[in-house]
Amino acid sequence: MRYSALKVLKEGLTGHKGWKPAWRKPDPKAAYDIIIVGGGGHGLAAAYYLAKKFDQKRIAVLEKGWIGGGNVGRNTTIVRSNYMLHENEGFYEFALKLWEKQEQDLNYNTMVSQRGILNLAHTDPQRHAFARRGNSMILNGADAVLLDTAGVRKICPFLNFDDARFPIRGGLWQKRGGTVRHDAVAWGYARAADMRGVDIIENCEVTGFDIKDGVCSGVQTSRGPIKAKKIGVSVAGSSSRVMAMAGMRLPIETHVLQAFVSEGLKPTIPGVVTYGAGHFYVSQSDKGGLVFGGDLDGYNSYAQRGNLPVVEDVCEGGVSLIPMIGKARLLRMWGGLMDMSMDGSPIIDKTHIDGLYFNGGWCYGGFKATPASGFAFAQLLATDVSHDTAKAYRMDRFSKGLMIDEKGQGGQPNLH
Amino acid sequence: MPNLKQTTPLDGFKQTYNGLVVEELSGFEIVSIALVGGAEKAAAKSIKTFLGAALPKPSTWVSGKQGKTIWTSPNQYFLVAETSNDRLDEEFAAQFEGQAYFTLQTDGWACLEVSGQAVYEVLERFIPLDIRKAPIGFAGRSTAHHMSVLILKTAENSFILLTPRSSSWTFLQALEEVVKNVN
Amino acid sequence: MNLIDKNRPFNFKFDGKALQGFEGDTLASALLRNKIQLVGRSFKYHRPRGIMGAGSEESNALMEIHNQGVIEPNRRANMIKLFDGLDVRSQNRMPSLNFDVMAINDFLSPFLAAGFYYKTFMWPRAFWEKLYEPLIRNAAGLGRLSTNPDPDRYDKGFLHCDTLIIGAGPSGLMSALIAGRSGARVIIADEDFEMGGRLLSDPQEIDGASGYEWVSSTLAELHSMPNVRLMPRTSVFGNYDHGIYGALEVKTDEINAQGNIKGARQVLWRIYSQNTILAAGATERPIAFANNDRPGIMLASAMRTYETRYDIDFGKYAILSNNSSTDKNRSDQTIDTRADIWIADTSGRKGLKSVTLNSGEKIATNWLGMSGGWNPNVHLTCHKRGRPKWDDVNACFCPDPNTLPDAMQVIGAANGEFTTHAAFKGAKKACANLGHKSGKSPKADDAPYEVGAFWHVKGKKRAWVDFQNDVTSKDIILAHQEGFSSVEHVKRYTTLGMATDQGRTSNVVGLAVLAEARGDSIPDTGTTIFRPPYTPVSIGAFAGPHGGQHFKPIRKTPSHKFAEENGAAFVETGYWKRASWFAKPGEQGWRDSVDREAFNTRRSVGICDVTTLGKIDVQGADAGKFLNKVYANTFSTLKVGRCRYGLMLREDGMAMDDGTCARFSDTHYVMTTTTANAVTVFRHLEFVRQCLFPNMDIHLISTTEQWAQYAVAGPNSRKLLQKIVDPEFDISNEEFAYMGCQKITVCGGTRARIFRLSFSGELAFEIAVPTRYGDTLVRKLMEAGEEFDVDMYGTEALGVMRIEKGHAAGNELNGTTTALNLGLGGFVAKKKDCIGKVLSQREGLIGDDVLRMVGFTAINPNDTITNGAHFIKMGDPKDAAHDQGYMTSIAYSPELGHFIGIGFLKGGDKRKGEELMAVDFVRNNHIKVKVVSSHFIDPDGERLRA
Amino acid sequence: MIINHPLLGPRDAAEFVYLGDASLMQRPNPKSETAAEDFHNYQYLRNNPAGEHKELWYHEQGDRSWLVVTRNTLSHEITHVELARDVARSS
Repeated sequence: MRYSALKVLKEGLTGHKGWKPAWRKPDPKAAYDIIIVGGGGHGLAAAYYLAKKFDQKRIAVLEKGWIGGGNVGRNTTIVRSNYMLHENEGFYEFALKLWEKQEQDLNYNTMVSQRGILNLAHTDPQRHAFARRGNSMILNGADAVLLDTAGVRKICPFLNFDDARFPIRGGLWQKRGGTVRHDAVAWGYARAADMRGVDIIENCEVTGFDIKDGVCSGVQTSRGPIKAKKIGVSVAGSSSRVMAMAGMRLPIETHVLQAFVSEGLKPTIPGVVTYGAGHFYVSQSDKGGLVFGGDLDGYNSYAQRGNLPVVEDVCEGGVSLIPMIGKARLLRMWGGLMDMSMDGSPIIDKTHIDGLYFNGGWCYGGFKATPASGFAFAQLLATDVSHDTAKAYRMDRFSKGLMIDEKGQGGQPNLH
Repeated sequence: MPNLKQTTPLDGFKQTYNGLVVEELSGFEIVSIALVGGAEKAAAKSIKTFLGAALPKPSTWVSGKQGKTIWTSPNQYFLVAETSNDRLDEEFAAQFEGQAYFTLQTDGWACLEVSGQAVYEVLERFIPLDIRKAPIGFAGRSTAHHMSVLILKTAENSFILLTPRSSSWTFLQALEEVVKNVN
Repeated sequence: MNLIDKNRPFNFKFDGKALQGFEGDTLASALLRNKIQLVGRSFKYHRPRGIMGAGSEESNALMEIHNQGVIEPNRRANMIKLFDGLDVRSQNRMPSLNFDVMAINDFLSPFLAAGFYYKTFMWPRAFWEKLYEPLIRNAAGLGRLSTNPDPDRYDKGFLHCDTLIIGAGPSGLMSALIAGRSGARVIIADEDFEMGGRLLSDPQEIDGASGYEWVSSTLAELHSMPNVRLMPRTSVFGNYDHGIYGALEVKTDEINAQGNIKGARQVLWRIYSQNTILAAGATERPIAFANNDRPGIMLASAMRTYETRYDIDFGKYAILSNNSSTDKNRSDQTIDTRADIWIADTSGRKGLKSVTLNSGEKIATNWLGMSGGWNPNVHLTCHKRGRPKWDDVNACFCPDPNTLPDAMQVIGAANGEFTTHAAFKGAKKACANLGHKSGKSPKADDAPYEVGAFWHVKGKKRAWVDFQNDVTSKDIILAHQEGFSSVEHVKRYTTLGMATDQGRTSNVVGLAVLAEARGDSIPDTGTTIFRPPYTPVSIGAFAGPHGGQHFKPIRKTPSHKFAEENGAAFVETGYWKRASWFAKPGEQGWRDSVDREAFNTRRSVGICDVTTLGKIDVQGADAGKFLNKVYANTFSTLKVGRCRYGLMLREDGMAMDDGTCARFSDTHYVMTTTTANAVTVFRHLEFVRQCLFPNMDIHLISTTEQWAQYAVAGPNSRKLLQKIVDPEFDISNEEFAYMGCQKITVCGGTRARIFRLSFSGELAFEIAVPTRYGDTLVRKLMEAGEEFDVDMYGTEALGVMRIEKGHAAGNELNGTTTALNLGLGGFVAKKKDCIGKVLSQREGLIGDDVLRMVGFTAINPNDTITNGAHFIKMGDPKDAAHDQGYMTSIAYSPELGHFIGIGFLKGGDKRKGEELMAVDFVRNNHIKVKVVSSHFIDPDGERLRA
Repeated sequence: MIINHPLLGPRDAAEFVYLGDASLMQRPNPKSETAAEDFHNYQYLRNNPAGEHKELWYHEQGDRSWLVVTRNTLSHEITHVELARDVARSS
């Protein structure tokens, strides 16, 4: 069924009787060509691209709970490609280009809204690092503008220019950055994949891998064993738990990142603003809530919830940057599980076990990567060749000394 | 040439707010004492004789011949001595060689005394520790408004707060803001 | 018995209209007293709405409080304690509450069903940002936020107690009484400004007297106990790990004659409790029937509250109920679903006119109370992901004892025990569990609560479930039809429960509608869980006093005052304010000052405050061994009285920090770190000391703030210092060579240390005195230097001189560079192990092609070299594949008369003389540069050894 | 969170700085033939358990002790706290 304004009109006049489920609820088959473990944004996107771009058939996505219940439905919805290192920038720019075509591609309005992202600089060294970064972005075909204070003021006149502990000295502006309606991404990919024959199987938890002589030939699940030629694991915060079933230890720690939304407000904040001196970033959703966040809580956690010190830290940053938001109220806070890698960059690679592939280590940057991650993982699964923009995301880069460390924090995940 | 003039971190600040007194203290020297590894027991013993009091247990300070001694870390103490001899660390080092190491700390800290009936109402908005339950003789290190603080309870309604010198004006401002909000 | 004091009238304004209320009123009760029914508009359809509740569950009556250009939006009218001069305005309407053009959405509602926007607005692509989205954004949202800063003050604090009691209704008050009498440290908090809970609203007797009298005497006794802290207007909003609760205390909303709020408006408390008794009561549910959202339709219990506590006369009214709690209402007509009558429809767009029953009977009424049963306020039992369980008898979710947070007990209505008698019993039991014995409980109402599971009236018309977000039962059914059948999918697809009340009145009704559509039971369909905060909390309160300049502490250097007096511009270096340059009269801009400072220092002498560098006292028998581990180079061999440059690696082989380390005795070193890394280096050293080498005799203490330290640099630096240093100390080149250190006295006996170090490349010293002398010393130095035309220099000139010398600093030590990258490969001692050595040898870090730090000059000397430029070989395309490295630091060298830069270039050590493009798109400055040595000035170091 | 410091009693976790898995105390032998691999595993690979986790916290705003905290990563429950130096000495 194609979605369109006309269809909405017609259904509106006839009592909405014609709408069909957005995706089927099939039972698992005994065998597939390719199984994706994890019905989050990345897994669903990979399934979609496998079917659409790589002509694969007999694909299933296995999801422990309900699709989109992990980080794709818990993030702060930001998309951008403003990285410093080429290994990342090329990939995220590929993602951004896919976002730009997503709605037409999926026939689903995921509300990709390119209202811009502004990173603020408060010292000269920060501005210089932004220059290096902006130049990297442009070298990779992205857009970037280095702003001075006046340029920042033009975009965000409400920032604290007069009484700031850390004065605003400029910023890096990516106009093509913005936000996307996060849940809709999962639903849009699910619906589009389902239309191309992918079985999306919810409430199906993988409990083990069938590995013999270094070859993985299937999975054990809460709904019975399922055979597959290739299995791709894309489970974000649960990466270590799932891969432990294949006997692997990963360069990943799972951490909690909190996010916050305020009560609805009339439009106030134009795009995404990131505070370089505090731990705070904010955008405003189409419904009017200020969606904001900051740093990780900082300790390993699978609890999907955080604690007060970070809430306070984030709000302190927020009020010091945007004094007017003191009068807005925080409505809801929640936590997501971040698969924090040892250099802050992801892994999309084969494992040493034949037929078992891994996609993870997205840290808190997974949402914006969704289309490219799905695409690159699909290509790897279908062809055994890494996508050009994801070649550096190798598992062995730590033993080779080829880390991709944007922040220069080294092997301490909570600092990335 | 004459000796250089000294300045205290908070220029001798003193102010009273509805009976609550906030006052900078000065005129003492702070020396850290670290016991030599492996010789802790012997060192503690001879330092006890010197101080006239056993070294304090965690979370406490004790009063002795030389002044207050505060537990700061495992095997590390601050002696707050009522003296103007700023070479105390060197003299101690000579006296206790092989037993303990000493480092002058006086200038690293600003020292405020806060006293009065409302002191608990103020401190509960300033420091996360359970101040109301702390006995006289309590010493604890924690944070106040993102700054380090070492707090000593010296009398029923009286506390000493030590905080790093460089940010001590911010510390004082923050404390004053709370005092005004409570009043 | 009501709590209104008619002798104390207050004037207030609603949408500009002058009205009057009384002490004891909330804004909501005052509006009702003034017969105002229409108070707001809904989120999506802009439906006219009235007051729905009497407490924080309100989802309709949201208002803006205005004060001198500052707006506080979305305030629940029922949670505003009325005060004189309150100026409040309705919101989310255009142009007025009475005539709202956005109400057109209500007529378009057939096309705006759940999820409609996912299916349209896709064509043409560019129209989303340009047209559709702005339209949606402007229509959405609730109140406005003024762009003016929030002028109010907020505090934060910390409270400790044995028992935290949340809620001051009958069960909470009784618990406080028992625990308080037994001497426990008790905090009892309630979000209402009057304690007493339902006892203030329901007419009932306790021990033969009125419930209100029991509340008064109980409160009086609690107030008399020093171990009990009563906290009205305090919402315990969140439960966190290990007995920590977040609570927001509203001190006041009142604006004084100066137009300000006196003191702190709100205080955010972090409460540390040993035990918690949750006595948060219950919230009444609405029933979903056609057009159940008209102004004048409210919760039955709210009507009772307004009548009893606030003395509001509704005249005649009707009640729709599925349970026995409405027996306490004084209604004229009760429509009881348990007798198979219900409401089929209502009329009255801006105020209820009539209701039509399923029998067809039409009842004229302006007010209708509805009661769909009660939901225990289980929120705080869910914040740590506990799940409530379904109670079939009471048709509600109750706390599950198996998933409760540690040390929490739930009593009274919050536990699904709805009578006052049960509340008292629960309190007695909970306190007994904590070891507090109590006597006989007072006699109280024990009439059983009976409820029939009646949730919604089916039909073609819209029946509201989530009033604020305009989610109707049809939306939920449609979501299910489209496959969004998991309760989490329904919430996300329809926005059910996402409004500012977080679904307090809507979640269970919504779940019931969904369960019916699925053909499942409610517990099989799902559960409701809640996230913090229980009620929304001002972001300002979370920030507390840390806005503006108070965001983070300010650290000042010993020469700060002097610098201020001498035209310094300051720069943020961590929390430090450092002087970046000192402007002199006549200078046109910062470059003039910086050029002068650098030039003068190289020509004569300059002074710079370097106190901010971290200083760590390292003492112990194993000090040398310890430093050998943490530094890449060797320190055990350093002679007493000497300093050495040290490079510290992280275990992953990257450079962590650098600095100098001086040795004052066999067992005593003084390490310096960079300003930026002082804290992390100290932490790292403690890690190495305590966790890796626990048996070494090593003691660390920071002396950063103990010593005021000044660099005195330039050819005349020795001459200057000789005037300060006491004559018994010899600082001649012969007696005090480059990299020497010694303890000295200055100015006639003041204790000091002197180091012969040079960051500038000139003959230079660093001199340190106890910080108490720091301010006077800098003045003395400047006085003594007058004859040499001494200048203070700031971080900018410092930077210029270090770049001229090719020293790596923060821009180069960026966490991704190894000793090899920095040209310091030789520093990693071959013979010994150090932290980071093994991993620094990985293949990707040692090839010929790795980045190497080199210098750059512009081929056209008039070109400006810019920081952050990338290097591209001449003729190569300017793209990522051809990137050769990047520029890290640049400066205009007054000595050389042109710009210089240092940066990282692939295999750069072997590329001296090569010409490259330095490509800087963001500054539109692509220039040709030449690779040179990074030692631009005095490469052999003759000056610093002079 | 609250960490029950073995010397100081319960303290707000906000006074502490977190490092990670307590296995970071077991620095490999740099002279071993497998040092390259050992250091890679030590520095980069983690068990990352969903459940009991021994981990390092530093009392930066306190007494500067490194602590080994046994904490459940699913519930955040803390069952054991030791001075890291004691742990290091006894291993």
